[in-house]
Amino acid sequence: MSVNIKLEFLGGLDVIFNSERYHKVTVPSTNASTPLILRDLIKYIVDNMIKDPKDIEVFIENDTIRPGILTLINDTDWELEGEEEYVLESGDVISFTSTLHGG
Amino acid sequence: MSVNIKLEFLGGLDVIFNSERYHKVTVPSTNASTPLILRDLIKYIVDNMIKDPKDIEVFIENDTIRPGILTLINDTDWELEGEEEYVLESGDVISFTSTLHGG
Amino acid sequence: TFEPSTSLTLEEYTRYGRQLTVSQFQSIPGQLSLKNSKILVIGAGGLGCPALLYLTGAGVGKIGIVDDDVVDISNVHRQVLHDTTRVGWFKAESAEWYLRRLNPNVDIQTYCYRLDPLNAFDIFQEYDLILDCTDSPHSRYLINDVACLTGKTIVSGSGVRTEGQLSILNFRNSGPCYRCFYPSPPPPNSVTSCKDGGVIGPVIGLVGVMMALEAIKVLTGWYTEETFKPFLGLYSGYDGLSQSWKCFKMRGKKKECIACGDASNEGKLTRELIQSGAIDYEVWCGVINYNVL
Amino acid sequence: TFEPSTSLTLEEYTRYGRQLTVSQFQSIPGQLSLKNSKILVIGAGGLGCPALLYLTGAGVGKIGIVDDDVVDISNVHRQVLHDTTRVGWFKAESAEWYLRRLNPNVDIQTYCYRLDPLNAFDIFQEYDLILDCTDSPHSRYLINDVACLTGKTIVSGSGVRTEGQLSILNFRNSGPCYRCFYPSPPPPNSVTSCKDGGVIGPVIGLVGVMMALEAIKVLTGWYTEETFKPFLGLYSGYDGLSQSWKCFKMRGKKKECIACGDASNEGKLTRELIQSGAIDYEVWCGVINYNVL
Ligand SMILES: [Zn+2]
Ligand SMILES: [Zn+2]
Repeated sequence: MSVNIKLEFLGGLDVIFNSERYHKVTVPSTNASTPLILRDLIKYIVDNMIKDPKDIEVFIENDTIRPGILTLINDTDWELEGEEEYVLESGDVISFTSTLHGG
Repeated sequence: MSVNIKLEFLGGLDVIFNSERYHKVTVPSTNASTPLILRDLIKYIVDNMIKDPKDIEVFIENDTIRPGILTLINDTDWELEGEEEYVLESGDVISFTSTLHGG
Repeated sequence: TFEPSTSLTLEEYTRYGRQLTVSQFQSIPGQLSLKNSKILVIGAGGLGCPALLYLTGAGVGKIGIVDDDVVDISNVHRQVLHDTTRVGWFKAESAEWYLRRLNPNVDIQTYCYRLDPLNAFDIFQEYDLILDCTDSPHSRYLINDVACLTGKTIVSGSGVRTEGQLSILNFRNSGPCYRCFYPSPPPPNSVTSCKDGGVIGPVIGLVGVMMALEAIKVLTGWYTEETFKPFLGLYSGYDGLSQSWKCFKMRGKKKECIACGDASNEGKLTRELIQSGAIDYEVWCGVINYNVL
Repeated sequence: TFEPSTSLTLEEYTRYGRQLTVSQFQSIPGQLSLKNSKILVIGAGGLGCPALLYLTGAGVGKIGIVDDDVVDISNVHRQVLHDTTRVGWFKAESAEWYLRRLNPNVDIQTYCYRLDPLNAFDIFQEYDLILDCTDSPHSRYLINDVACLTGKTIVSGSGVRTEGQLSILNFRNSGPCYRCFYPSPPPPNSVTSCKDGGVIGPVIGLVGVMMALEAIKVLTGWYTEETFKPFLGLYSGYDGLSQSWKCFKMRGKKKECIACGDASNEGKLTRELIQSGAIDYEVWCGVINYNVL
C-alpha cells in the first residue's frame, strides 16, 4: 500500500529540491506484502526528486544519508525510531536538515 | 459522542488553570443527536477546569470569551472557523491566548 | 530632507555585503529599499533596543525614535542599547548616542516626549513604517488608529515574563489592524506590564529582534499584497524541550472596523475625532467617550 | 580570584528586579547562581554579540571572551556590539569596551587569540559553561572535545543565510555531545560559512539571544538531569506565515562516542591525544589522523 508523506528539507538542503522546503509525496508500494520503510523513502527521493545527479552526493554517502544531515521522524531523531527500518505511516512528517556551522 | 481535545492556555492564561499551559480533555456528549460545538467546550472549561469562581471573569465576559483573549482552532483564528458554532472533532487543538502589552 | 538614492557607495557595498548576498533580502534593490526608507520606532525599551540595533545595522535610511522616558538602572538588564553610564538620559537620546556610532549612514531623529493624539499625526506622516515597541494597551490603540488614518503598516511586538507576541498590522492598508483583532479593549485590571509582571531580558529581546526582521521583510518587499497573510506569533521562552513559537493564521480586515474599515461605518474614526479628545486612550484604552462629543 | 557570593547588593536588587520577579528565573537563588557563574563565550561575532549583551545585562559573574579576529566594517550590520568607531579593534576588546559600560558588576576577561588544542584545556577549566558562537565545523569539534574532557556543558548555536540552529550539548556530562549527533564530520566542500553564504543580521541575532536564554536556564538550574531532554532547535527567518521554529527531540548520549562515551572505547579521546596533534581540527574537522600517533 502506498503512503502519503510530508517531507521537509531544512538548513539549506532545499537547494537541491527546487528551493522548496516542504513537499508532499505519495510513495508507491513496491511489494504488497512488505510495508514501506524509511529506506524506501530515501530511495524514492533519490530516484524521483533529485533532478541533478551531481546533487545526489549532497544527500547520500555510502548508501545512506550523508554525515552532517540529521533525519527526523515526526519531530524526533531517527535514531530513536529505528532509522532506515522505520515503518512509514501515511501522515508522517520526515525532516532532513543539514547542519549549519556559521556564526 | 464525546470528543478528545487538546487545550492550550497561552499568554499567561495558564495561571487560572493550575499554571499548566497544555491540557488534554474529553468533552462528554450532551445529546446524542447534536454534535459538540466550541460553545460546549467553553462551558465545559468553565464548569470543570476553573477551580476558583473568581477566575471565571478572567476568561468569560457576557457569556463569551473575554475581550483581549484570542481563540484559535488548529492554529487558525476562530473567526475563520465559525467561532462558537465550530463543530469539534477529536484531535482538535484549541488555543486561548491572552494579549500581552508589555514592551 | 531625504533624497531617494539609486545607488550604493563602496562603503555601503562593503558594510552590507553579507546581507546583500542572501537571496530573500532581494540583493541591491533590497538594500536600496532600506536606504530609502523611513521608520518610526515608538518605545526605546526592551523591544525597541534590539529592534533599533539590527535596523540601524542593516542600513535603514532614517529612523525616528519616540520615547519620553529616561534610562533607569532597572532597565539595563534587558534594554541593552542603554548602559549604566547613561542612566538618567532620555532613552531616545541614549539610543541615538550608540546608534550613530554603530552606523553613521543612518539619519536618527529623536522625539523625547510622549506620543499623543495631538502630535502623532504629524510625526507619522514623516515615516513609511511604524514599529510599536510600547508597553501599554492605550498606546497600542493610539498607534493603531493614527497608523490606519495615515496609511502606515505597523510591526507590532509585545512581551511580559517569559512570553511574547508578534504581528504585522494594517499591512499596506489592506491587512487587519489592532482593532480588527481586539475590537473591545481588555478590562483595565487584566493588564500586566513589565513593571508589574517582570520580564526575562532575552525573551523580550528575541521579540524585538523578530520585529527587526519583519520590518526588513516589509521594507524590502518580501511581503506583497498577494503573499502577505495576517498572522499572530506567540513565543514562549520556557516551553516544550526548550523554547516554543507558534504562528497562528488570523482573520482579515473587518469591514465594520472603526479604525481601518469602510469609511461609511458609524463611529468611524477620523483625525478630527481623535484630536478632539473624544477617545480616551489613557484610561479606557481607546474607547470612544461620546460624552465629550 | 572569584569568591562565591551569598547575597545581593541593593544596586543588584534594583538592577535585576524585573527578571528576579519572574518565577521561572528562580528568584534570588537564580540571581545568585548567575552572579557566582563563570561562562566562556567563544566567538564575539553574529552569535556572540547578542549573547554577550544579554548575559552581561543579566548579571553573570564572570564572562570570558575568546576571539582572535578584529572588527571589520562588513561585520557591523549583524555584530551590533561592535561599532564603526572600533573597526580594527580585537573583537574581544571591542566587546569588553561596551560590556563594561553596560554592567560594571561583571568581570570580563578577554582572550585575543585563537582557541587551539594546546590552550583550550587551561582556559576551559576556569569556566562553568561554554557558549559555542564560532563559525566553522573544526572549532565546533575542538570545543566539543575539550568540553567533554573538562566536564563542561555547551550551549551551541549556529546560523547562515536565513536559518539557525540551537542545542545544549554534553549537559552536565550526561547529555549527548556534538560527536554523538555528528560522529563523522561533513565533507569539506559541503560547509558554507557566513562569509560565503551571507547572513541576515536579525536571523543570526535571534539565535544568539536564544543562546543567552538557554545559558540562563542552565545556570539558574531550570534544567536538571531529570528534566533536561536533548533537543535540536531549527529556526527559519523566512518561512510559513512569517518565521518558524521547530524543536526536535534528539538521541541521548552514545556509549560508543569517542568524546563523551565510555572510557573503555577504542580511540577514546584524551587530553594527551588532542594536545599531541593527532586530531587534525583545522583540515579534517576533528578526524583522528592515526599516522601521527
Ligand atoms: Zn481594523
Ligand atoms: Zn558524545
